[in-house]
This record gives sequence, structure tokens and C-alpha cells, in this order.
Amino acid sequence: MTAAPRMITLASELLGPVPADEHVLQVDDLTVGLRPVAGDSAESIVDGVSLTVAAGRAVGLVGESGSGKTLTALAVAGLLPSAIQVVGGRIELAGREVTGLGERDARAHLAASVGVVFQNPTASLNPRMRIAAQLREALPAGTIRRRARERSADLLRAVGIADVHKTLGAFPHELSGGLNQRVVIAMALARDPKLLVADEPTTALDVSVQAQVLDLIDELRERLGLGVLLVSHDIGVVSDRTDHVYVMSGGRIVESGPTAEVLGDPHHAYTRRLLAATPSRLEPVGVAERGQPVVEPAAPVADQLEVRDVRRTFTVRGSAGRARHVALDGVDLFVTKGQAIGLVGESGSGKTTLARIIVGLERVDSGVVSYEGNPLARHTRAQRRQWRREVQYVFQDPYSSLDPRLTVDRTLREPLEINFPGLSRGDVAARVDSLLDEVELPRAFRDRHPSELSGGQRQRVGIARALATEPSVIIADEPVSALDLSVQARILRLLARLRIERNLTYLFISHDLAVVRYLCEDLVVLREGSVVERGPTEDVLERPASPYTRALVDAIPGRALVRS
Amino acid sequence: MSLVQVTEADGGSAVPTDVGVEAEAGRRRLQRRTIGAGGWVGAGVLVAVLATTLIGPLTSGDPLAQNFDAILRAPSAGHLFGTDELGRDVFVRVVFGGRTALAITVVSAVVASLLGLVLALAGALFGGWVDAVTSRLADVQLAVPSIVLAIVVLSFVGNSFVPIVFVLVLGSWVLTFRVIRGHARAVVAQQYVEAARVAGAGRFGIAWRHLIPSVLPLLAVAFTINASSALLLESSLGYLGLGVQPPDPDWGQMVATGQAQIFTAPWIALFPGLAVVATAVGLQLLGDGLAERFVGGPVTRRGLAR
Amino acid sequence: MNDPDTPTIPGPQPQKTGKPVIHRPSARRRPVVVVALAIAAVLATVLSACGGAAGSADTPTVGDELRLGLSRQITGINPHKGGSPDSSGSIVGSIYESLTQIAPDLSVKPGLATAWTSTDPLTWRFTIRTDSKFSDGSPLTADDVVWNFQQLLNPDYKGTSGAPLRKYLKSVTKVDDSTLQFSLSQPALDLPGRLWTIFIVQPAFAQSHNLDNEALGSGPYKLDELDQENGATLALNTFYAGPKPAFAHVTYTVLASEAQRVAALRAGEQDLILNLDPLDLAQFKDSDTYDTILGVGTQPLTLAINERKTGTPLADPRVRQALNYATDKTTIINSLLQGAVEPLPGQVVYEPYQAQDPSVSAYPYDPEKAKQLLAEAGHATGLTLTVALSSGTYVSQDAATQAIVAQWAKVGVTLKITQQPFPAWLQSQYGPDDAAADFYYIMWGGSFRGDVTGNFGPFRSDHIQSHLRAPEFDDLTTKAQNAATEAEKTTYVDQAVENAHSQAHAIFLYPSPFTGVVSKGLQWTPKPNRYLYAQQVGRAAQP
Amino acid sequence: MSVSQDASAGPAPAPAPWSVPRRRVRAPVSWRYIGGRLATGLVAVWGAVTLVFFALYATGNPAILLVPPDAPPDEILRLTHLMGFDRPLPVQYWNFLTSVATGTFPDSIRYGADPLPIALAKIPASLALGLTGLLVGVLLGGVIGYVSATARSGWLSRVPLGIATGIESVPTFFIGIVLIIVFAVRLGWFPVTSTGDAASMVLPALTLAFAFIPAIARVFRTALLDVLQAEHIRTARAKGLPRHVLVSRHVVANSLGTTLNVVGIQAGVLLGGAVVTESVFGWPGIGQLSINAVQNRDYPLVIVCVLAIAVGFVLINLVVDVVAAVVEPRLRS
Repeated sequence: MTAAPRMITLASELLGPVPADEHVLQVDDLTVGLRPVAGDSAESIVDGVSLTVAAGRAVGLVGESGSGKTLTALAVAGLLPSAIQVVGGRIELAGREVTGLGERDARAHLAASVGVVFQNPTASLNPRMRIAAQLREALPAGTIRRRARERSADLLRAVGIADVHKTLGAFPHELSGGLNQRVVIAMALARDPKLLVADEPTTALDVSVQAQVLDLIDELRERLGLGVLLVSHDIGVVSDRTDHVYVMSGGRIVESGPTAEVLGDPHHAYTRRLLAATPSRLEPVGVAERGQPVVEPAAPVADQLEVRDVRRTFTVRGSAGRARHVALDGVDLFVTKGQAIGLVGESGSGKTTLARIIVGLERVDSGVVSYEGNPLARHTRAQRRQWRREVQYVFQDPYSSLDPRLTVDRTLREPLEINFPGLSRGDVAARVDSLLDEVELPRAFRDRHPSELSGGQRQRVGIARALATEPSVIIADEPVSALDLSVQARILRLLARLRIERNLTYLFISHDLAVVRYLCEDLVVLREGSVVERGPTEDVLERPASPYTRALVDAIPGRALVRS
Repeated sequence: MSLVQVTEADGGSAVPTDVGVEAEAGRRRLQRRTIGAGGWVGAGVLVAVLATTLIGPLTSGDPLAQNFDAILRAPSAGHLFGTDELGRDVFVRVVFGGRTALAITVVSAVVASLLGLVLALAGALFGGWVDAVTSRLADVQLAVPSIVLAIVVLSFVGNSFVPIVFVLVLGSWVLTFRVIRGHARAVVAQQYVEAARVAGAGRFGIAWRHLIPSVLPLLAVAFTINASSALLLESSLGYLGLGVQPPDPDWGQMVATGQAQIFTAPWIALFPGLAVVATAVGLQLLGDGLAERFVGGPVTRRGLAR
Repeated sequence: MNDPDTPTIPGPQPQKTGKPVIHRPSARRRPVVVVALAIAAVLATVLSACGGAAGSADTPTVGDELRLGLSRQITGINPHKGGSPDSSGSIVGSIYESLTQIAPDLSVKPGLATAWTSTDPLTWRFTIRTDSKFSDGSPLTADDVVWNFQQLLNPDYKGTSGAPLRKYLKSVTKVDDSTLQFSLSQPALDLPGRLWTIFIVQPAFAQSHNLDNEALGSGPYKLDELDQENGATLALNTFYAGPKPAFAHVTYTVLASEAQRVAALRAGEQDLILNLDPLDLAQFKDSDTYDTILGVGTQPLTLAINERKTGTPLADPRVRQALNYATDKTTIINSLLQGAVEPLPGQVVYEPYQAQDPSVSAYPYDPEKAKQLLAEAGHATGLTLTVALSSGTYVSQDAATQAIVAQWAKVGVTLKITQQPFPAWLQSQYGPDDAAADFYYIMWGGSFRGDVTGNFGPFRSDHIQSHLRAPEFDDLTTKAQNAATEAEKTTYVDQAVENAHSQAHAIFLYPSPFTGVVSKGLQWTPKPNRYLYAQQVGRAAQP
Repeated sequence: MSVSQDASAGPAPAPAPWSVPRRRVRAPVSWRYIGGRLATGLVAVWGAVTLVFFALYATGNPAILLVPPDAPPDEILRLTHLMGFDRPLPVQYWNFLTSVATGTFPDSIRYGADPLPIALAKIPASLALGLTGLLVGVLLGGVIGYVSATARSGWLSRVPLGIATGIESVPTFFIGIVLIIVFAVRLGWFPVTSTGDAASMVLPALTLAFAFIPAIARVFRTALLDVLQAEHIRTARAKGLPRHVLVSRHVVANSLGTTLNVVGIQAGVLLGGAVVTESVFGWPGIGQLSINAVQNRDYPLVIVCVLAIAVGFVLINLVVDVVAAVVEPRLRS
């Protein structure tokens, strides 16, 4: 699925490129608010946003969640949810003011001039229609049936899909996310729009696929003279792909200008904070900060955790019969005490399965997992209890990893009561307090429910829970991937500090090489259930030995940002 | 760069979408919600029915007292719901009939809910063959309409309290089972349950700490729905002559015996029938209210129970 | 989605904000008001729909088709298996013929047989018609009749009508084409009457078809269609030798519940239905389309007594007499049966089956006497007894039983009712003494005047439904059955009647009321034994 | 079992945003799948008939019903032996199982003939009534669900649903009585007693439909509301599709899967509701036959009726599963 599209002539090319710098989108003082419901006062969520997108240019709109960037994009595309409406300001698209038009005209004009690409490609496609039918719908009204098929095929070729006919006949769930995103882009292009609104188009995709999709958008932009409004929380992506950037926070635009200028020399404090939190910008935690090396390098190092030739196959059952999915195909892994190992790979590479096997949430088909030189299968009761206590897990999803019914206090008490049955009530309470201190949460939070906590705070509770049993090994599965950048940075620093203070061994799983680079000295790269490369982090990132790792490294967005 | 930072700024939600903010607010609103007006009305109706059937017997007369001088009298101040072919007061009979109906309904709904709960939790926690066996049991139950099973059992075993409760339980435990099982399996797959396992919690610890508290609201919903389905089934059995035996009054049976006089003395069949409907509506509204409050959508009754 | 475990139940509230919940138009406002309004509307409709005079909806006119209602499901139409007058029996009698038949006044009349004589107490000769034909046109011969009896006398034959025959009939032989000879093992003065239930089927057909739901007889009608659950349609037997019936097409419809019968009549869908609750007749009294029948039926109703249960107080005749005194028959009759009948005269037989014994009269209602007798028997503190009922089997039995419960309560006897479907009820009666209830309703009756077996049978200790211990009565009735002369028979019958009365082997209630609703367009002589033969229904003379 | 969950279903543990399933093989519904469902169904059928067998055979002797009142007492024994009811229970059960397996049942007591054709002969009438009721119920329920999910006015979204909710609380027999009084006796539009023809089907079919409407309406409404919020609806809106296309092709079509599932479960209602409905109206179907068979203790016929109903339920569900897989492509893999 490489982006090597046969050059296809699209209608807009025949018309000639749109003159550069002609504005395809002009938004003035846009205000978006909740449709007033009885009892609620109308509150505005987007407040006085103005921006322009020129033909053939890519404009970035960055900000964290809740900043209003997606609503701005949806307002432009005329796709606001029914509870939210444009309250004020004007939107001019391809030379025509949309805000003044009646509903029917507005819909027609919008459909003809804006293409939209969403975050989650598979969910953005109708699950029970074949691609061909969905593409046909996207074509301008009145396209003859026979022509429609050809047009659809052309569009797919234009977005770099090689096996056009197979794709046309497929249902969305039968295609990969990257392929689906290409289909969505093809649909967005079907009516030769002037503007492409891309709302987090790559967030749901693997890194290497991300790069391909962004390349495609770039290429189409240049070739068709499209204006692109790229909405993203990823500074790296915006830095790589846009000419001009708007930074949003709290529903307002706080800073704007040419991308290089804004990111190179941010004026607004918010922009600076955002940049500082970019993983690539985080300073690796050095030996100096860590203090003395935890383990004497000279001492004979015994592996604390040992994984030998582990295999695991899943059987996927469906109405069409069974399918086998090989998750792990003979993986070896050795973790010595005090080490921090990063486990990277794309989705489906088996990294999560491996982590779950190590903590006993998943069984192996074959192979041996040992703790402190002793295979798990041969543990005595006491050994098993010790392993259970000492190897802890931090979950990816801060939302589902906390029981919504339990307060922070009860969540933290659970492991204490199980593992230290001798503790008095007072002791337990004291321990809960000190755990909260350790993860930098106010003690008053102990009576809160998860719904009263932000994502970052929840993840801190999750970390505190893992620390409660006084573990020596922490296995963390994408602990920051669900968090906003600034929060992500703070959690990463917390993890780094805890490692030093508690002398912890880390097995850190991530798809984000930048994040791993910050926290881990050693790196293991997994691909389709096998280890393709391992070694010190810097070595692997600077001089990747396998082409796969190289592709991964190259795909990291925002390299320019790091060097700047 | 200080390692310790103020954490209040840990804002933001997991998925970078602005709409999330709105959803968050929506969820808060949702949590504030109670069982809603309908739920309260349902609860009110039930309390009224319960009060009448529990307190009524203390004040009103004998449901079996016959008065051949006042046969088939229309509703009046003296006989609120009129009298039947034996001169018995229909109101008193409806009140007493309610006692039987409600006792049977409540007992069988409790037993059905507990049975469904235990089997569902066992299936969710132990998985494997336990889950397979309990699920097959549910399939077997579903393959025969409960009314058919009830008719078979009752007409051959006899129709006293225990067999009636037995068939009603047989007819409605599957609803609780499937509702709870689906939920429990989803909960068991949640990361917080895995977190508890990693923390060393055993099956019963997980059940006690996480599973049972989380299914309780659902159990309440399932209970009201079980109760209303048991009530309807019980009245159907009574109507077919397989329920509580005369002369003890029972709503369904009263409808059946009064049906012949429906053109000349409609009150005999109508009021017990309306009593069934009112109670069922009460349970239904309460169940819907609870379902909206705790589950976020409807749980269909007949769909599962029958 | 395919997983049946979570079909419509959204699981735990999703904790992720991934899917914004925004547009839910009034999803949570429960339409309470609407429900209330809907109920009110239904109530109003029903109330307005009820009441009003019957038959005002439309006026049924009797058409080409005769529509007869049956009050019980058809249990097959095998002529050799007997059948209830309320279902199978009526159909069988319209399709088949027997040697004799019973007139509405219960006298025995010629059928296939035109004459009969008894040469000695154990030998009878029957002269049969030679012009009878089955509905396929084949003639009905003396050989056919002999064949039918031979089948029934064979102990391995499935047809159950043969069982009583085998007790007294040795053989049936053909003398000539129109004469049959019956050889008996016991005298039977009432033999011609007894033979009315032996219907003659065509032998070849019987051997090749399932008689339970197919028929080939020589009666006035032939079977057109049969649905044992819902009824049957009959068409004329064009080969029938007798007078042509008034209707060419007949539909028998099973209307098993009182409510169905009332509704069908009110909708004008039936021409003739028997067995309505006397209370329900009132609504058809002023009808333009229907006449009502409220009279005395042929079957006396009693509460049969289980005297053989271990340790039962009912073994004591004083208790049985006490309960007879404690039962207020008149009140029940006046309130429930619209005063249609008189209490039974304390006899197990009565007119029109048997001349009434003037020396025996009904137990009067006398609760004081009842209490006294109970006290004498040592039950001053009270008794608890059970009665088994089968819903809808006998007219007004549910209400009457409940009245009896109330009456007996006044003398300290608690009577508990067990209501069972008919088969289960039958089964518990046929079962062992200790499993049966203390009382159960029986409505019995012979089929014709002088039918000793039919009338006394249920009160004999050896009857299949009986739980009595009545050796004297058994002896007397056996003698009556075997009597060689009418005088001898009458003597024994009277003695038996007196014995049953004094020993109180039953709680004597009243004769069953005979009720019916008949279209004014019909001409029908009420037949109190409830057999509803289509050929006996005629058209009313046009005014 | 659990395949990719639709928005309305329970919360599968939320997958990481990037762990979108990579590749799934497309295949139609396989015979193996159908076989599996049938095997499960077979177990259910076996359980059902076994339950009924023991309820029947452990409690009584049907021979009694055949005995005429004037027969000698030993007639019961004779018939009992003739019919094999005096054999030990395990032997009877074994004979029973073989008879079920081979389809050769002992003669019906009331009919004196093979009960299988008797029961089968009743199925067309039941099917006609059931399918009509189902069709009417699904249509009415669908319309109510659709209106209440999409109506802008508060009343439209509440009134029909409210009525449906009310109906759900009315016992089937009561609905039947009301319909008979109003439409058969008072108005005389339809006959009181069923003859099996179209006119006499109206009232029972309506009664049966009332049993479906509430569940269908509510589930369809929920499904619609869920789909209305799905992301792909936003994509479809972006195409500028006319509202009716959007609604029919995208919203309604995607709500059918969930709704179909409920229709499948409602098959139980169809069969169970039919029992009461057929009794109330005297509809000549298998529901009425089975009640009468039970009341007459016609054991072989009861068994065959239960067998037919259970098999019918399994088959209906299989059909629904297959249709759901056709409607819902995600279920195929």
C-alpha cells in the first residue's frame, strides 16, 4: 500500500489550477454555541475565530482537547451536531458566503465545495454498504450509473489504492484503517472541492500509515490546488505539513502565523507550553538526574524477567468460521533489575499481548515466562504471591481502568487490603495518603469518583494503584497515549521520577518512539509477533538496523521541530 | 525543570475532540437525573396498589362472602366495583386477588432475579463450560414459550402456590440471566477488573468488589421487568384456569369467569383486568425509569422473558 | 451484535467520551399522561361496548346452513368409542345409526331395528330394515351389524363401547337377512335401550380407515370436514333411507367456554347452543332472534362421596346425613339456576328415568340437625374436607360449590376446592381412594327410561368412578339388573333407592338444569339429554 | 461470540484508537456456522421435549381418559398395558427418545392417529396468523419507533411510544377480549369464532401484533438514535445527500441489525403469544392444539406440539441470524 498513485486526471485539473493565494475559505469572527435548551443558558464554545485558507495551501489548526478546533472545522463544513449552532460571524467558502444561505442552498454549496476527512476512518464509513456504493453517493448528483463506476475507480487510483476493484467490492470492516482513510479522502474529493477539511486525519492510524496519508494529502493539495485545513493536536504533524498555523485554546485563537515562525519562536505562553510538552522535545532523563546507576554494570546481572520463545495464537470466531491470528511468534525478552525497556511496534505487532502475558492476564500457547529465574508455572504459592505483588501493570485507558463506582480511596485500598492483610485501617489510610502524595494528587481527592477526575488525574490514580503493592517491576501499556500533550509530558516526568525514587524496573510499551526515547535506555522493536531489533535506544533510533525500524523512525512527525 | 508540578492543570479528555466537552457535560446531566417523572408515577401506582392490597383486607369485607340478595349489582357506593354472580363484592375480591397476585409475582420475581444473577455471574466469572452450560440452559428455556411450559407443568403437577411460582420463575429467569450476563461479561473485560486481578484479587473478591455493585442497578431493572412479566403470565394462567384456584380470588381467573357476563355485568371482568393493567403499567414505568437512569436505554420485557 | 447476550441492553454507561451523546430528542421524558389517557380511552370504549340488549348488532336469519354450537372439544368421532352429548356424541348420532334410538321423551324407539322380541330372558330377536344404505351407496346388511358386534365383543378391540356389552352379551348372530339373534349371559330387560349406543359402521371402511376422524355411516348426514379442536361440517347423506332433514349443510362449532358461547350468540353467529349458564340466559330473553330454554335436565347432580379414604369421617353415615342437612338446595337453585329446577327428592333416580318412590323425600335444610349429627359422630369441633371440581364441566358447578362451601362453614365444616382440568379431575377420581378428593361432582344419568345400569351405576361400590362402600346397595341393584320381570325389578329398585337415601351415599343436590338458546327460525323439540342431532332440527313455520 | 459491537451494544473494552482491525477475511454465512447454530438448537429442543416428557409421563396415566364411565374397573389396566404406560419410566423415556429421533410417535389418544401430521397440518394456520401478526407488529412498531426517534415535535415523539408502552402492560387475553367485544360483537365487522379465513384472522393477528409493537418500537427507536449519532452519518451528511436518502439508506438500514435481533427473540412471543391468542379466538393453529392436547392429556400430541414449537423457534432464529448477517455485513466475519 505504498503511495505510488498513477497520475489520474481529475476534473479540477482540466479546469486548471486554482490561482494560488486565492482564498477558498474565509472565516470571520465565528462564534459557535450550544443551542439554548430550556433551563440552560446559551454558552459559546468557539468564540470569535477568524481564519483564512488559500488555494493550494495547508493551514494548521492546533490545540488540545476542548480548545474548540474540531467545532470550528465542523462549522466550516456545515456538520455541527444538532445541539450546537453557529451563533455569530460569517463563513465564506469559495467566494460565497455560507452563513447567509438557506438550509438547502447551504447544503448544496457545502457539499460541492468542501471535502471532509475525519479522525476515525472506519467509523466514518457506513458499515453495511460496500465502498462502491458509498463512493457513488459522493459523486455529484446526476452522474450516470455507468460513469459512476469508472469515476469511483479513478478516485481510488487517485488516492493511491492499487487493487481498485477489490476495494470497491469490499465493506469498510474488511479494509485496514489506512485504506479506509484513503477511501474517505477519495470521497471527499469526489465532487472536486476547493477546500479539504481534515480533522485529525491520522490520529487513529499507525505511524507509518500516518505518514503515507499525510503525503497523499500533500500531494493532492499541490496537484489539485486544494486548500487544506488540517486540524490536529499533534504539533509534529502540523509543523511538517502546514504553511500557516492557528493555535487555539479555550475556544479562541491565541496565536497565528507562518508555521515555522510560530513554532520556532512562539510568543504566546500557551504555544510555548504546548511545544515544550511535545515528546520529541522532552529532555531524556539523564544519568545525572537519576543519580548513581541502579545496578553495578560490572556485577553479574541476573535477568529479573525472562521471556523465552513465547507463542500465542488467537482464534477469532465469527459466522464465517474461525480465523487464526498469530499474536506472538516465538518472542524472547530479558529484563534485568533496574532496567527500563521500551517495547515498540505498530498495532497488531503483539506488544500488548506480550505485556499481558508477563503479568498473567493472558496465557501462553508455548514458551516460558520466568520471574527471578523461576518459571511462573513452577511457582510455589508464596512465590506466586510475591510475583503478583512485585510485577504491576499500568493500563492504557485511564477511563476504563478505574471502577466508576469506587472512590479513589477504595480503588487504592483494594490492592493494600489484598496484599497486606495485616494492616490496620489507620495504616491503610496513611498508605493511601502517601500514595496520593507520591503521584502528586491532593489528598482530598481520595473521596472523588473517577468521573470527577480528568484523564491525567485518573492515570495518576492508576499509577498509584500499581505502586500500592510496592512492586519492583512496572509494566506500562501506552500509559500516555490517550492523554493530551501537556498532560502526557507531566505523566512521563512522574514515571521517570518514580523510577529513580523507587528503584523500579520498567517495561514500557508505546507506539510513539519519541515517548520511549524519553523514558527508556533500551528498546525492543516488535513486528507481527516477532522481535525485529533490540538495543540501546539511541543506537536503534540513530542507526536502525532493520528497514522496518528505519521506516518507523522516518515516519515520526515533527523531526524538523526537534532540530529547530 | 521541576519534576513536581501542580496537577490541577491535568485537564483534557482522552480523545482529542472538542465535542467531548459537551459530552462530558451531557454525562454530568445524565448522572444528576433520577428515574424521571414516569418512574415516579410508576412507583406511585405501585405503592398505591400495594397499599390497597395490604391495608385493604384490614378494612374491607370477606372476598368469599356471598349475598344472594345482591347478585350482579352495578358499581355503587355500597359496592364500589359492583357484585358478581354470587353477590360477592368485586372490589373486595380485587383487593384480595391483588394480594395473591402480588405475592406470587414478587416471590417469583425475587427467585427469578436471584437465579438469573447467580447463573450469570458464575458464567461471567468462570467462563468456559460453566458459561456454556448456563447459556444452553437459557437456550432450552427460550426454545419453549414459557406459557406452554407453564400449561404443561401446571395441568399435570397441579396449581398451588409453589408450582405456579416455579413456572413463573422458569418463564422469567432468562431475562435477568441475559441482561446480567451481558453486562457482567462486559465488566469482566473492563480494565479495572484486570487491574484488580493484577493486584491479586480472586474471583470472589472481584465479584464482591466490582461485579455485584455494578450489576445491582441492572438487577433492580430486571427485577421490575421480571415482576411485570410474571404478573402478566400469572394472570394469563389464571385466565386459562391454571392459576390460583377458586374460590380464592385471582385477577386473571376473575376476568375469565366474569367474561361470560361482560355484556350484562362488565364490571366483574373489567376491574380485575384493569387492576392487572395498572399494576403492570406501574412496574413498566418504574422499570423504564430505572432503565433510563441506570442502563441508558430500554430493556424489552417480553422480548426476553417470553 | 450477533451475540444474543446483549440484544437490546446497552451495557454499563460508557466511560469514554469517544462518542458524543448529543441528539436525543426527548428521550427520557416518559409519556405518563399518554399511558393514562390510553387506558382511559380503552375503559370508555369497553364500557360503552358492554351492556345493551343482545342481538341488536344484526339480526341473524337462519340460512341454508344450520349452525350448532358444541360446548366441549370433540374427542374423535369413533362410533365404537362413545362420546359426550356436548361434542362427539351429537356428531356421531347424526352420521351413524344404531338398532334403537331414544326419543326426546327418553322412550326407546326403533332405529335400524324395526321390532324386537325376547324369546326367553337370555335370547332376543331383532328385525332390521333392509333398505338402509351407507353414505357411499353400499347397502347396510345384517352381516354388517353382526360384524360390528363381533368387533365390540372381542376383548382386544380398541373400541371401548364393547366393554359394557361384554358383561352380559355372549354373541350376535344372523338368522336371516332381516333378523338378528342376541344371546345373553345375564338377563337384561332393558336390552333394546342399551343398544342405542352401538352405532353401525361399514366393515370395509372401518378396516381401512381411522374411525377416530373419518366416518362412513348410514345416518342422515355424512361427514364433510372435521377439526377436532373447532368443529365439523356435515352434508346430506343422499342415500339415507329415512326422511330428509331440513338442512343440507350443518356446521358444528366448538365453543368451549361460556364466554365464547355468549359472544357467538350475541354476534348472531350460531343458531342453537345448549349448556349456557342460567344466569346468562337473561340477556337473550328479550331478543328478537333467539328463544331461550330453561328447564329440567335429565341428569341429577350430586356430590359423590369418597367413603373409602383411610380414616375418613365420611365412613360414618351420620356425617353424610349431616352434610345433606347442611346443604341449602333451594337457595342455590333460586339464586343460581333462576329457579329452574326442584331439589332432588333424595333419590338416586327420578323422573323421567324411573318412577319416583313416594316414600323417599329430600333432606330438608336443617343446620341444627346437621350440627347435632356431627356432634354425635364426634365432630363437634369441625371437619376439613376437600372437593374436586373440573372447570366448566357441569352447569353452575363453580358457583354452586362456592355456595355450598359457605353453607357448610355454618355447621363447622371447612370444604376446600381443588379445581382441575377435566382429564386431571377424571384421573384423580379414577385413581386410588386415598388420592381422590373427599367429594367430587357427578352428574350421571341413564340414557333412557328404565336404564338400571346407567342410573345406579355410579352409586355402586364397583363403579369405576366410585369410592363408596355400599354393599347393601350393590346387592340390591345387581338383583334389579338381573331381574327377569318388571315387577321384580321395581321392587329391588325401590329398595335400592331407600337404601341410598338412608345411608346418604351422596349429597343430593338437584337435577341439572337444561338450558339453551335457539334461533326463532328453528323448530326444535328440546332434548334434555343434550344430544344435539342435526336431523332433529327443523325450520320454524313462517308466520 | 461477540463480534464487533455496534454503538448500541455493550461496551467492548475500548480499543486503542490505532488498533483498528487490520484485515478481515470476507465470507458469506458458512454452512459450518449454520450447522453450529442448528446443533445448539438441537440441544435446546432436546431439553424442551425432555422437560415436557417428564412433566407428562411422571404425573399421570392417559389411559383413564379412554375408559367409558360404564366400563369395568379393570378396563383401565387393560388400556394402560395396551398403550405401554405400565413400563418403567426409563424404558418409556428411551422409547420416547427413539420415537422422537425417528419421527414415529405413538398414536394420538384423541385422534387415534400419528400425531405428527396432525400437528403439521395446524402449522400453516399458525404460520399465517403469526406472520401476519409479526408483519403488522413490525410495521406499526417500526413506524412508532421511527416517529418517536425522529419527530421534532414533542408530542409526536411521545404519544405513539406512550401508547405502545401502555399496550405492553395489557395481558394478551385482555386485549383479545376487548377486540372481540368492540369489533366482533358490537360492530360486527369480524367474526367471533375463527374459521381460518382472512376476515377471522384480523382480530387475532391484531392481538398478536400488539405483543410485538412495544418491543419493536423501543428497540428500533434506540437503534435509530444510536445510528443518528454514528460518525458515518456525519460523512454521509458531508456528501450533501437529501434527507430521505440519508435516512433510508444510512440511518434506517443501519438500525435494522439490532432490530432484527429483537424480532428473532420475539419469535418466542410469536409462538407463546399465539398459544393464548389462538385459545381466546379459537384459531385453528398449533397453539390451540397444544393447549387442548395438554388439557386432554393427549401425551403424544403434546410432545409433538412442543417439539414443533421448539423446532420452529430454533428455525426462526436461524433464519433471523442469517438475514441479520446479510443485512449486517460486519456479522459475516
